[in-house]
Amino acid sequence: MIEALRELARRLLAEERVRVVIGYGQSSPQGPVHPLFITRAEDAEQLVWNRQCFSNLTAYLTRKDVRALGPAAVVVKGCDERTITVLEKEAQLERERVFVVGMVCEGMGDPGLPKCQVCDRHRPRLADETLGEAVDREVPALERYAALEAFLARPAEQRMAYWQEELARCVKCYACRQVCPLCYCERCIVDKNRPAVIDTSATLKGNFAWHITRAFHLAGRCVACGECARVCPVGIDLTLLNQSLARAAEEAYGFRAGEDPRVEPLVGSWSPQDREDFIR
Amino acid sequence: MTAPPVSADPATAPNLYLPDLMEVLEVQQHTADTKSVRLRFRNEIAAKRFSFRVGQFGIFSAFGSGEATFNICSSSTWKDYIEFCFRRTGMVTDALWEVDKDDTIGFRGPYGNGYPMEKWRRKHLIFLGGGIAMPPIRCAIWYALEHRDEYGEITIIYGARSTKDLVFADDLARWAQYDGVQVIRCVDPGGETPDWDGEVGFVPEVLKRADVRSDNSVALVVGPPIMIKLTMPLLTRMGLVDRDIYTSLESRMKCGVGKCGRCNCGPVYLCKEGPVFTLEQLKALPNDY
Amino acid sequence: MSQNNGFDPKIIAYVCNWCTYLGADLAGTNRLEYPASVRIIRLPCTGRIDFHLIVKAFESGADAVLVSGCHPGDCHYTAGNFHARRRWTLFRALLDVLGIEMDRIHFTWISAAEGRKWQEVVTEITEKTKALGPYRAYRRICEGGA
Amino acid sequence: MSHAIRKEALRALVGSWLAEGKRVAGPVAVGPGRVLYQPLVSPERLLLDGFIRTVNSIKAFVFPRHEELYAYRFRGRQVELIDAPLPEEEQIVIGARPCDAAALPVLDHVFRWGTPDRSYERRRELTTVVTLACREYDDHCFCTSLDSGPRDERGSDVLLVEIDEETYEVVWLTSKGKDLFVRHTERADRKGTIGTGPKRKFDAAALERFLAENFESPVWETFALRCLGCGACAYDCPTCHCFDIVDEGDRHGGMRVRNWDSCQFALFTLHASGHNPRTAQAQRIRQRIYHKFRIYPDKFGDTLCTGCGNCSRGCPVHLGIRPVLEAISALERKPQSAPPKTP
Amino acid sequence: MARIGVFVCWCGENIARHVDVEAVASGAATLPGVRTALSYKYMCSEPGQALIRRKIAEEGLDAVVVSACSPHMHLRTFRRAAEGAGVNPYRVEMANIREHCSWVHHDRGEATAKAADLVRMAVAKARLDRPLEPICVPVARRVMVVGGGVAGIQAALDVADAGHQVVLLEREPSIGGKMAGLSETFPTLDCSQCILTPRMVEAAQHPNITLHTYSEVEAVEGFVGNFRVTVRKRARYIDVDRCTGCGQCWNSCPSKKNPSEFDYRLGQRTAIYIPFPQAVPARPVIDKDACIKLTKGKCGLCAKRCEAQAVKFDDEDRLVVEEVGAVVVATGYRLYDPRTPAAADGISGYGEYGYGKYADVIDSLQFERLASASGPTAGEIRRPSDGAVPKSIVFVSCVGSRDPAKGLSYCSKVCCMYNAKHAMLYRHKVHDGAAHVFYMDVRAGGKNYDEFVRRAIEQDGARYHRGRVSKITEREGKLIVRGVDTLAGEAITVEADMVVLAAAIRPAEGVERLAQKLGVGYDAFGFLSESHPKLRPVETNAAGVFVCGACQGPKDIPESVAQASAAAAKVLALFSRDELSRDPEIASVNELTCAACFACERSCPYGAVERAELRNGRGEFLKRTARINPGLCMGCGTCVAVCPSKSVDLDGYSETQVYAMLKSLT
Repeated sequence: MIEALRELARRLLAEERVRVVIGYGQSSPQGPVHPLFITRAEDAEQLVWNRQCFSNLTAYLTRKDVRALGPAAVVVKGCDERTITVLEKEAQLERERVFVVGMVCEGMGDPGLPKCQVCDRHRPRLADETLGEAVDREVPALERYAALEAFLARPAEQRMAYWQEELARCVKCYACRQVCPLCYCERCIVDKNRPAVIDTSATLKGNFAWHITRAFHLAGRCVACGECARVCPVGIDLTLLNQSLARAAEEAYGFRAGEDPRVEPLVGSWSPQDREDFIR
Repeated sequence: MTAPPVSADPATAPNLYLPDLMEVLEVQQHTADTKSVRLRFRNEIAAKRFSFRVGQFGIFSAFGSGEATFNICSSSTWKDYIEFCFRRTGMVTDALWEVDKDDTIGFRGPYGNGYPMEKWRRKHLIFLGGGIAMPPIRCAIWYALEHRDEYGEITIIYGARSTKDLVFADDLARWAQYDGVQVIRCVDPGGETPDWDGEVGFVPEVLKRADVRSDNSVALVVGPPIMIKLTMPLLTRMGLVDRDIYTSLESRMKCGVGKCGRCNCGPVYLCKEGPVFTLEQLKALPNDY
Repeated sequence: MSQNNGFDPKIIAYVCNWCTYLGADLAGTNRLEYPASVRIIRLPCTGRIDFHLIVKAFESGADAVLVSGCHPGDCHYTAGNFHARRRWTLFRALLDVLGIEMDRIHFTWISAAEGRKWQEVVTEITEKTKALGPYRAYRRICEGGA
Repeated sequence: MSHAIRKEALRALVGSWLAEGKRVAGPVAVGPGRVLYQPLVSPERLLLDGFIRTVNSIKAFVFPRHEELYAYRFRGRQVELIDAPLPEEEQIVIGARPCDAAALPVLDHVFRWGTPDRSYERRRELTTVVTLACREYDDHCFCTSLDSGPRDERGSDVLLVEIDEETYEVVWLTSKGKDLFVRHTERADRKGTIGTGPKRKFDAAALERFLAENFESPVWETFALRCLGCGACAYDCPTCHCFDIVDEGDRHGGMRVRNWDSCQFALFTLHASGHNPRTAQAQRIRQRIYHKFRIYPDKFGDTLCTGCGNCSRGCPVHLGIRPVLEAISALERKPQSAPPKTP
Repeated sequence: MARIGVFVCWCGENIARHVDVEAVASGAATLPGVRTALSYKYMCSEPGQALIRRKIAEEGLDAVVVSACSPHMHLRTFRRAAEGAGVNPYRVEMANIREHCSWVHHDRGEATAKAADLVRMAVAKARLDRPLEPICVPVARRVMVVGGGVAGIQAALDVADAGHQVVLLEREPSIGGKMAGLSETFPTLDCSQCILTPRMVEAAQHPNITLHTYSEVEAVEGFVGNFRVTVRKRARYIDVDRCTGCGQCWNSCPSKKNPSEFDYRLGQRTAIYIPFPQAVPARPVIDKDACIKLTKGKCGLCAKRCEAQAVKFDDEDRLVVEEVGAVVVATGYRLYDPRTPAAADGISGYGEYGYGKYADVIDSLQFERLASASGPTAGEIRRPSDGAVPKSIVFVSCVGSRDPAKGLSYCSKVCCMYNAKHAMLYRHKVHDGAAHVFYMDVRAGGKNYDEFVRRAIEQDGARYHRGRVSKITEREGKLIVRGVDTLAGEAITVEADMVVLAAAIRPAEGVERLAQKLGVGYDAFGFLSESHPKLRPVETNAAGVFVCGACQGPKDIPESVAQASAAAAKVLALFSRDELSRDPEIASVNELTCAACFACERSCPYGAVERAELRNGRGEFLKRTARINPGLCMGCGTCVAVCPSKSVDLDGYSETQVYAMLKSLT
């Protein structure tokens, strides 16, 4: 599989179908795996593929300096590829300028990440070329949201207490934002100050406002790649927030972000039949 | 080895960031988006303690919105008030735009090195300014005019995008009244009006055209990066040496006292070792400002 | 729950200009009395009301928030309230997981003809909020510091 | 002969400090494999081994991420200023890593440069740092490459060095530190010993040479594509100290506060005019390296880095300083060769 | 610094009784930006307005806050007053301390405190009001009337006679609408076609009217004064310009057994046909599903017979764009379908009446055709099943109407009248026939209406039973109608040869889609919403779009015609202006920070967001951005809410203003 990947990268670069291949690299065999940008065919052997390839590389597709390189190929896992659909819907990339290399994935990490436990996209579906063989396991929605369910089982006061303790640790390093493939705004709303929408201070107030905003801006968009939580230096489990929205979208509108390129984005579309049991 | 003993006793040391409260004496609007404000210390003692060198800057507070850095554009010889000039570009300047006579704003400073007016004595002075960069020149001009006999001929070339963008137009007129002072106002091509009696063209061109005395001269050039870039070589060609060509750098600053790391540029912290540099020093700086 | 009678709740109401605002006007015209707890912020349409406004309301010390606009189909701008409805559905899920007290956030459709409903709604949420007491949890967040 | 303390005795001592109402902070596990310096509520939560390094640093205890500078009240058209109260509470940081403690004297330079920063000074006075010499290290550690090491004493008031499973040697370095421990240690005939720490990863001298010439160099581009431009490296760093000043308040008044900031953010240097001297991530990475390894040393004689490796450890894409410095010293070893084409 | 004047109104006792207006004023005087604050008995009175104007002059005010009644009441008044004194009208705010305060809070302390808050909020907002200028847009003096029924025809003729161009759109092959199919009309019993046909012809021949039959609205762009309506002209398979309407084609068409839409399936027509003899235009269409040539490829007789060679089997739908300044919607109604099960829209039927099951249970429009001289039975009342003359007919009122259980709660308004008419017509034609009418109430409001009903009962012997029909079954060719007579308080059963259901009136098929295209609101039943039920009955909330006839609610002919003329009058008023000024409180994009995700575009109800490119002075491409078309934006602000980077803002309700108002409450 890894050889196939390197071969494909070589080909794409040699045939000048793309100018850069965004993949995974590793400085030393036991060292951590990190994003890697291959611009010369002969460097393709630096690419790696193993259970440490956590990053969702599609985050780089919208970056100015990466775009400047020209057409790109990006290595994606089943969970990552959905962002491409969303980005396309939101006019952030021209699908034809991106060559999507899908990697069949048995799960990342050892033991696999929580998201991998309930993964139903071991094999990418939207890729231009997919490497590896595996079958998908349909995961019932309930199972996908088991962690959320468990959390929601706690009484509201406890949930509030939990977040007060967790968010108290947030230092506003914005790793969650920077790593998110769908946080592509040129000027993040938290940096807006005429008027200031969110306190920039890493206080509970500012942190609640920030994390509510970050999560809600992903409503109907988040594809649950889980990068925001993975990279949080102080270990705040942001996936709970994202999931609450994802589940609401699935429950209320049968919508899963990035799932179907033909479906219009959730926010910004509507139906007269939309539920409103909470509106008096 | 452990840390050296603390230099000052924090118990008695003043709070670096605590501003003085200033009373707004007067607000003057210059263009659609620039105003200058005249301030007086509300606290007598602070007023007496205070002194500054032209070219230094202050950090001004609109309480509730924050602080912003501006050059003190009045002359250090004017004792009972200071002035600063700002363009409306952000949250703080939005708030400053709202201030009116008798309102209160905060002031910290003076900060920075300022102009070596003593070193400039007995020299001809060339002031070149563009747009909103007039204030940092204005303070020096007034200083020089207040010590008229200590300085040689004075040439002032000030350019703005259009006639509507000239700040301190009234000062320009008054300066022209002084002996040995040449004031050349110019606007970018297209920025003139039918009744415009100044020059038309960019500052560097106008400088080329103008008859400016360049022997035994120092020049102060303040303006947008592009203008500085184009003007400096002309001055060199006119025979000025790098250490006689001065400029004042704009920078994003927060603390003003060399701590917040914001204004760091290569080896220097602009807030403490700047903002005034000679071309000589500028050439030594990395291109990071 | 205690009937904190000493406490008069601060309730921010974001209402649309064409239905609920006029509904409240009608309540006035008909002299329908209700508690003086609500402060209305008039916006053109519920479509304009974003989640930040709800957060901001709590940040500015609101004990409850009311969001109200035209009934589905009646929107002055045809679809603003449909857009809003979808966002609210999602936003409530987020607030719920955060443990925000959901009975401090109220959504209603009140038409220009429903002065009585406006009266009922305001009276009801005022009582409810009184019963709940001040929104201490969010105050704590705002004063929590770092 | 040396002073020693048994581990459970140490824990008990911590308990007694807490009982006295002292503010005590130390490493605490906040999640799987994630340890942070946190205020301690009970001695049991204190974590002394089983991890390489905390994610954050102890700088937060002398330079909080959010700090009131003073308050203001509106009085009609007048304003009343209320100076922020000076910190009063003594605090003890226990189980600090040497690379954390060593950062404090380095930070002193800038906070004392010219006019001293009052609250910083005060907190420094009130803080006693009890450091635990490192027995373990990982790929990210590079203290030894910066003439520091697993038992660097800089910035510590007390240094604990493990003698065996049960005991630490207690080396007090300041009277403050001695006072804390003097009546609680026992005599021991053995001294604590630890290894030499991580192998040198680059040559500081070579780095110096490189920085002298290469402000403009393709090497800065090398990692720019990968860098996401977040502030994790700066906020996890024991020496990064950039800050922002903002107002927070309502219509009656409010506070002027200072918050941590990072030179890695695109807007960090954005001027009011719209001009931004550092528009590219490469320039921002360069600035961080220069500030730490050239500007700061030139000004204050100390490198603004203790080799803790946190910037790499906490980096979403495992970047941070070390890979950059390694790349540089690789260049220096064979100066003529071009930097690696592929980032 | 803003220079704001605050003017607190007593409204006589209305406000002053419960609010300490003096306290409110003196409190306001201390607010930042306020230069003067005073109270007065009646601010809206001429002296009150004069006071405002004087203070503006004296204090050099640049913004005004009037603390009085609802802005819906007097904002215009005070804007005009302030403008008169040189203050930009969009820098005038109102604090509603009457409707929202003094009238609803009677505790003086509380009311005063709230009033003070409301004023503080208004001042905070006024400080940040930008001076705005109304947006001026030209008016295309050309109207499109959608729907060629009697209402549409009337509106079209009125506008056309006034000298303006009209585009008349009709979905069916001929104009005329429902009225063309009616027999006689109440209360005068004059022949429907006799009065309508001349108007149809007049419309068709009017030099100012362009007729699009067999056509529908495909898409609508633009805004009041400047609509671009794309019309889909369905394939007719006939070259209308060549066709002379001679009739050779339909007389020769072999496919004859197609149910006639015009006769509501009671009659038959050929595959190439005109819906009815007086159709306008008198040009046939080919039913492509019935035509043998189009289905099987054979035949083509009509083409052979057509001397004008007007038949073209390769015809296709065509899209034409009409540019108009206003649109009149007159799409009329359809009848409620009394069948079960429930339709998609949740409107269920009356299975127990056997409509669709028993051939002789028909609806009222079908009966109109039976009674019409041009109908399938040439005006003789014969029942569909066997063509026999029914000896007794039961007319059932309120089938669907006034029955929330079936999903329709409203009264269809015209049924009572036409039931009486039907009973009458039947008795006139079948003298020995028995006419039974089951009714809930008889609603005969209107000139000569009640008299008409009484005539039916008293002179023509219609038998009225007050009560609902519970069930209709069939036994030996007879319909057994079971019901109750609530007056007699007994169950009654009538043996009938035919049953006529007065099915409820519902808006025409697909009117919701049209409404969405036009940006017009509609109620739960699909009837279009007027701007104001009393004062703006033919206007809608979409500027430049007007409604008339049954699309707005059940109506009879005179009402529809009256409303049509009203709509025409509104159109003419609009056309009397060279340009329109529109409210400038609209959205705008900060193009530098816009991330070009176009969430705004997706959520804009008016398609006012455009995808644009930002270029520098030298025309070099900088970035993509969203841009608001000020002509289209109606200022709802939905874009502001969905913009993740808050790069869109809305004048008059800007982010800064809303936050400032919140802050003013801290």
